[in-house]
Amino acid sequence: MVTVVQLATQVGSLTLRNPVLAASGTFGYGLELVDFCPPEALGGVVTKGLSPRPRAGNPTPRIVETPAGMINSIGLQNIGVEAFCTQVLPALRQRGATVVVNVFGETEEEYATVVERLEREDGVAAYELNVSCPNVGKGGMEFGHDPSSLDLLVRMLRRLTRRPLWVKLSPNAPHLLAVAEAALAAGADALTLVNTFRALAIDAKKRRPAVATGFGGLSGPAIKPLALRLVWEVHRAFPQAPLVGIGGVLTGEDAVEFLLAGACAVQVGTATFRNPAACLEVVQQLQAFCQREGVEDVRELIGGLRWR
Amino acid sequence: MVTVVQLATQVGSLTLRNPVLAASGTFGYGLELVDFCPPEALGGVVTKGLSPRPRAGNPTPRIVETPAGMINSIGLQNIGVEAFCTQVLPALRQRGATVVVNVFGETEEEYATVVERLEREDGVAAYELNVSCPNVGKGGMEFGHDPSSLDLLVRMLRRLTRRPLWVKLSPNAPHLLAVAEAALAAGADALTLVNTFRALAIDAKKRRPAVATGFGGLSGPAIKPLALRLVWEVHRAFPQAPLVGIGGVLTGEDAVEFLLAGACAVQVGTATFRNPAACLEVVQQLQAFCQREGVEDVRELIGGLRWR
Amino acid sequence: MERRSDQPVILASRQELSPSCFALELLCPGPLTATPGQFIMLGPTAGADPLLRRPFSVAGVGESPRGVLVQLLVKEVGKFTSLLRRLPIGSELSLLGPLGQGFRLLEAPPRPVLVAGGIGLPPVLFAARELSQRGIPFDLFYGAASSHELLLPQEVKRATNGLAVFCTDDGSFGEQGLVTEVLRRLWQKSYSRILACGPTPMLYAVAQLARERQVEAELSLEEPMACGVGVCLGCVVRLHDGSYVPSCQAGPVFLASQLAERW
Amino acid sequence: MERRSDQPVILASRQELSPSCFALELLCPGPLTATPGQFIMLGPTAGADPLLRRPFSVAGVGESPRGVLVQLLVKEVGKFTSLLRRLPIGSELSLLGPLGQGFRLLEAPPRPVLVAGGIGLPPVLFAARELSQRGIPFDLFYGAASSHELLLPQEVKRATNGLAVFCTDDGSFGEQGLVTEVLRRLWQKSYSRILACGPTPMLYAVAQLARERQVEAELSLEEPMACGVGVCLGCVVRLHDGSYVPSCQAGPVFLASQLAERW
Ligand SMILES: Cc1cc2nc3c(=O)[nH]c(=O)nc-3n(C[C@H](O)[C@H](O)[C@H](O)COP(=O)(O)OP(=O)(O)OC[C@H]3O[C@@H](n4cnc5c(N)ncnc54)[C@H](O)[C@@H]3O)c2cc1C
Ligand SMILES: Cc1cc2nc3c(=O)[nH]c(=O)nc-3n(C[C@H](O)[C@H](O)[C@H](O)COP(=O)(O)OP(=O)(O)OC[C@H]3O[C@@H](n4cnc5c(N)ncnc54)[C@H](O)[C@@H]3O)c2cc1C
Ligand SMILES: Cc1cc2nc3c(=O)[nH]c(=O)nc-3n(C[C@H](O)[C@H](O)[C@H](O)COP(=O)(O)O)c2cc1C
Ligand SMILES: Cc1cc2nc3c(=O)[nH]c(=O)nc-3n(C[C@H](O)[C@H](O)[C@H](O)COP(=O)(O)O)c2cc1C
Ligand code: FES
Ligand code: FES
Repeated sequence: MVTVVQLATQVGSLTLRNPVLAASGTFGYGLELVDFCPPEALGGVVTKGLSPRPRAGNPTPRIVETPAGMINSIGLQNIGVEAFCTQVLPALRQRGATVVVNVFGETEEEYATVVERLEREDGVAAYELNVSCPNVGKGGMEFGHDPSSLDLLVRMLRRLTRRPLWVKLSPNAPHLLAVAEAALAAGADALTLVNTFRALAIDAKKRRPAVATGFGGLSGPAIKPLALRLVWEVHRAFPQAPLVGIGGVLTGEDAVEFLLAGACAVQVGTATFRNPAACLEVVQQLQAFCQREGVEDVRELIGGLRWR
Repeated sequence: MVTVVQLATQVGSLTLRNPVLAASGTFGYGLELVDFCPPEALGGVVTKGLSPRPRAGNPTPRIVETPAGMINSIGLQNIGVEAFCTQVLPALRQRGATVVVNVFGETEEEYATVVERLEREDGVAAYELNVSCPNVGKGGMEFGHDPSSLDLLVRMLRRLTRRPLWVKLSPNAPHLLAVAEAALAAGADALTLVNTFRALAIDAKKRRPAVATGFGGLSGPAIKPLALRLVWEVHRAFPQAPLVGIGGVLTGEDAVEFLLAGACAVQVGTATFRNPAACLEVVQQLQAFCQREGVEDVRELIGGLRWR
Repeated sequence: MERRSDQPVILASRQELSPSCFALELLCPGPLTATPGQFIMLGPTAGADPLLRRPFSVAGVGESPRGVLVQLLVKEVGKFTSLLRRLPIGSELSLLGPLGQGFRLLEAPPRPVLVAGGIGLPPVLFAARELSQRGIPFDLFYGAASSHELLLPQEVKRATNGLAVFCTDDGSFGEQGLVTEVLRRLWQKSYSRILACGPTPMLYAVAQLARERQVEAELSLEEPMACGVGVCLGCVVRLHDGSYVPSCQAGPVFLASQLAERW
Repeated sequence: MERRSDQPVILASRQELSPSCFALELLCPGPLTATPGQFIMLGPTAGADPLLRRPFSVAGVGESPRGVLVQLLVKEVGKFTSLLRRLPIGSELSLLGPLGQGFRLLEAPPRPVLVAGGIGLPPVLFAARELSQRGIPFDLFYGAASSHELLLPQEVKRATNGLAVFCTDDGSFGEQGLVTEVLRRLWQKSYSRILACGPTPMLYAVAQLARERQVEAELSLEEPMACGVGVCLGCVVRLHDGSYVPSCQAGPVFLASQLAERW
């Protein structure tokens, strides 16, 4: 007898048809890979980070492979919120995709501008704030490293929207739990854990950093054990907080691990680069895992890690 | 014409015949792998961490492979300083190996006991302090996370020995630069960067952490870009400080990358597990790299990264 | 002692044995000897995935014109074993061995009984071949979940110079029941030592039976291993005095009397 | 347009061409078409090392009874290319393609000249075959460091319906000098467009020459790629308006007039 697996999950008040989302910056704006992975088949798609106006991004080279991972320094190149609203969102809406818009800015006002523009559109399920951005007002310290900046930012945006606000935390924050607490206290509906790890790869022959900006962000399977650790630590500290787990998910079993560590949903990033159907396959493998293991509702897994 | 490559390097006042050491905890006490990798052919061997008395270590399972890495939770099992002095050190001395003794304790006194015992022996080239240990006196906070505990510890040991003191830093410290500064100010001769990263792997079927203690330490190629970043950051902040780079070195080119980032020498850890001759091969590949690239003295590479 | 070495080897043959298991022959250009119960560490020659080699018991060692052939029996359980199952014949792998402490065949008292469970067969089969060759009489018990998970029944039979008893949990072949229960039922007074390899619960039951019958048992344990050569301390097992020893060096074959009750 | 797809393919043949280069044929069970200048992303079917697939230009596509054969010419420079060189024939790989925007052969004006440098040969060779088949006359310049790094000279000659000029930096075969210098020397007024692939400095020189002769150049660029399908923005090149576009989608073949001077 085959178990019928309930895949739907809940991130705070938002219901997702399954717990697998495509991660920001790895799935374009949601439509680029429809022939491999229709966005409406996923729990959701998180768009490339949007800013008030288009941005050209960083000089090249921007990427380099590292052992079981990669470093990127894209520099948040994007088409800007206006182009997204007019050229992309209508088609996503029509397909019935659950769209989470990733938002960033160099000032609080920039975040606000993006959110305000999107408030005029239907078909946005949630905002995800990328707070790994240098806060120009605070001497370039990242919003996500400083609980008080983050508090201000989230409170301000909270007033602008009733849609769910997810705050995507940087694993480079010296005190992640303090940052998480600040975001939750300021009204965040969920925390996305984690963004990329600050890292360095060197071209030994050229004696130069492998990406043009020097440091970049490490992603991929290499970081999975670090991301899982952080998700579990935040889950233990804030058991009621809805978490979205991310970092190195390649397979359905990886997704299960994040759910067990306390995430209500997971995002798949770098995996899409090696396989454009990765998100879809993670959904299928997650379902197969549940069937094999007799898990009838995927939500049973959430936080189910038996610690010691 | 083949370049003759000078491989000798200097870590502070200590001269090493080449820049490649076997890392603590991955090469036993120095003699276990003589048939694959004679310790005297290396820049040095760093012993398994020694405590005043033998320790049984953690329950099993203790290890698990992760993407391009592994998590361990050995729990500092070791034979104790006395057995090392009587049963191992004489043979290492006789072979002419450069021996760096890795030392740890749960109190300052335990560190002191180990160092005092070793002061009675010839053939110890340096001490490497593993400060990723819970400080029983300070409520279990690791020595290496707290600049003031570290300051006390290093000052105390500084009074006990004229041998070089290397302090091996934990990458999990929230403020690594502050910790590095404290160690240097207290009289450390060099900093070893880095120890393992706190991490979690989950057995999805059993819904349990993959190692018995829950969290463990991540090592191997996966962490190389993170370790390189930390070495470079510390080198930029303290350009005069002798650094020993470690984290995911598999090949001679990896070693070159750490030298470029500012390390005077590198250690090879997990690589030895997949290939017991790894350290020796890294020396050979390093030499071959220098020959190919016309580097006549390996010290030319140190800190040679052209940042942007 | 056999000299351990690290050498590139060639995947020379593969034979499917069951839905989950297969036999391999590895061609070693250099010398390689091994005694039953010893193991090798096998991995890809390049690449970091998997990062670490994997331990496999030697099931047999043979000669061929092109070099030594090492036989393995492998169960597909994860990353590397599934790679081994798909790898084209002729592929290169990297082999470190022989490693560890095998069965103490030379000091074996009059009449050993051999016990294998599931993929615990390889060292037991090797021991059977060796004992037969030395003319030491023994019986052999081999259990698996069901008939199609019983590996190489003909070869097991051929290698055994006494009774070869097959058992399946579901009774689809041979005796029905766990191999340790069948062994208990058919126990002979003459059995003076048990040599066993199999899943941990089976080995616990073997140790228990040995205590009851007051014979020594030699158990081949399976702990996760990183290095295979005694330097990582990842593979330790607990002895009865509470200390931990690396099973890759002190074992993988231990006397049950040395071990803690739950090692 | 050709439909891109992701399929497992079999390494069907390998031929050594030079100390550093070799040719491969990949057998695709499913359909695959490609136009000259398009590329594929190739990787292992399992494992995380390498994690990402690698881009390779299609050198040719043929039919065989068992499926489509894709020809690649590969230079061994690192992890995956050295794996490709050692992988046993019959191994499975994973192929995503065809990808990107190739040469604009149909809109090519009267007399193109083709230029290849080093391992930039594959798309140029493919373009040559295609142009010959369509009866469009062209000349071809192909340069390499030295005679033993000149790949497939016979095939290049056969594929060319006009002049085939070979050059080597050291003069060990054909004309001596950089291919762009030789092209400049032997430039024909009739040349109405350049189609080129090779190292970046060569392409800069080609773009310069095209500006001087007031013809358009189509340049096949090589940027590091993670995804090959336009979603990572890792492979961008700069256009003359300062904007960055993904070379895997807008390229890899660009009109020189679109590009920034130092893209
Ligand atoms: C001394 C010794 C001798 C061994 N001899 C043999 C042998 O002759 N034949 C053989 O097939 N295996 C043998 N093993 C076990 C073998 O080493 C493992 O099955 C192998 O390492 C699994 O590698 P993998 O990459 O396929 O699995 P991984 O991807 O590393 O692991 C996949 C999953 O399987 C689990 N797992 C690991 N080992 C086993 C196991 N033995 N059974 C079930 N699940 C497991 C892991 O915990 C994990 O959940 C031996 C082990 C030791 C220590
Ligand atoms: C559109 C496109 C088409 C291509 N077509 C071909 C082709 O037909 N044949 C072919 O052989 N290659 C081609 N390449 C280049 C090929 O993708 C790379 O050589 C390959 O990715 C290297 O992978 P690796 O794992 O062997 O090297 P890695 O281990 O990833 O890199 C090893 C070292 O080589 C350097 N490197 C990377 N690419 C090159 C290069 N092209 N030349 C010299 N050094 C390099 C890296 O920076 C690194 O230092 C193409 C690239 C692109 C973008
Ligand atoms: C090329 C690239 C671009 C990214 N762009 C963004 C972005 O625009 N906004 C954001 O919040 N995260 C961005 N990320 C981070 C990912 O969403 C994700 O947090 C990270 O890659 C870890 O997940 P993974 O290991 O599954 O890739 C980007 C990652 C990569 C690799
Ligand atoms: C199994 C194992 C045991 C270790 N034991 C010690 C130890 O006793 N003392 C110590 O300072 N570091 C210890 N380390 C850390 C290593 O010395 C090294 O810092 C770390 O593994 C990163 O290097 P690598 O990636 O080359 O392995 C151990 C690491 C491993 C994997
Ligand atoms: S496997 Fe490393 S000590 Fe046994
Ligand atoms: S390679 Fe990813 S956008 Fe081009």
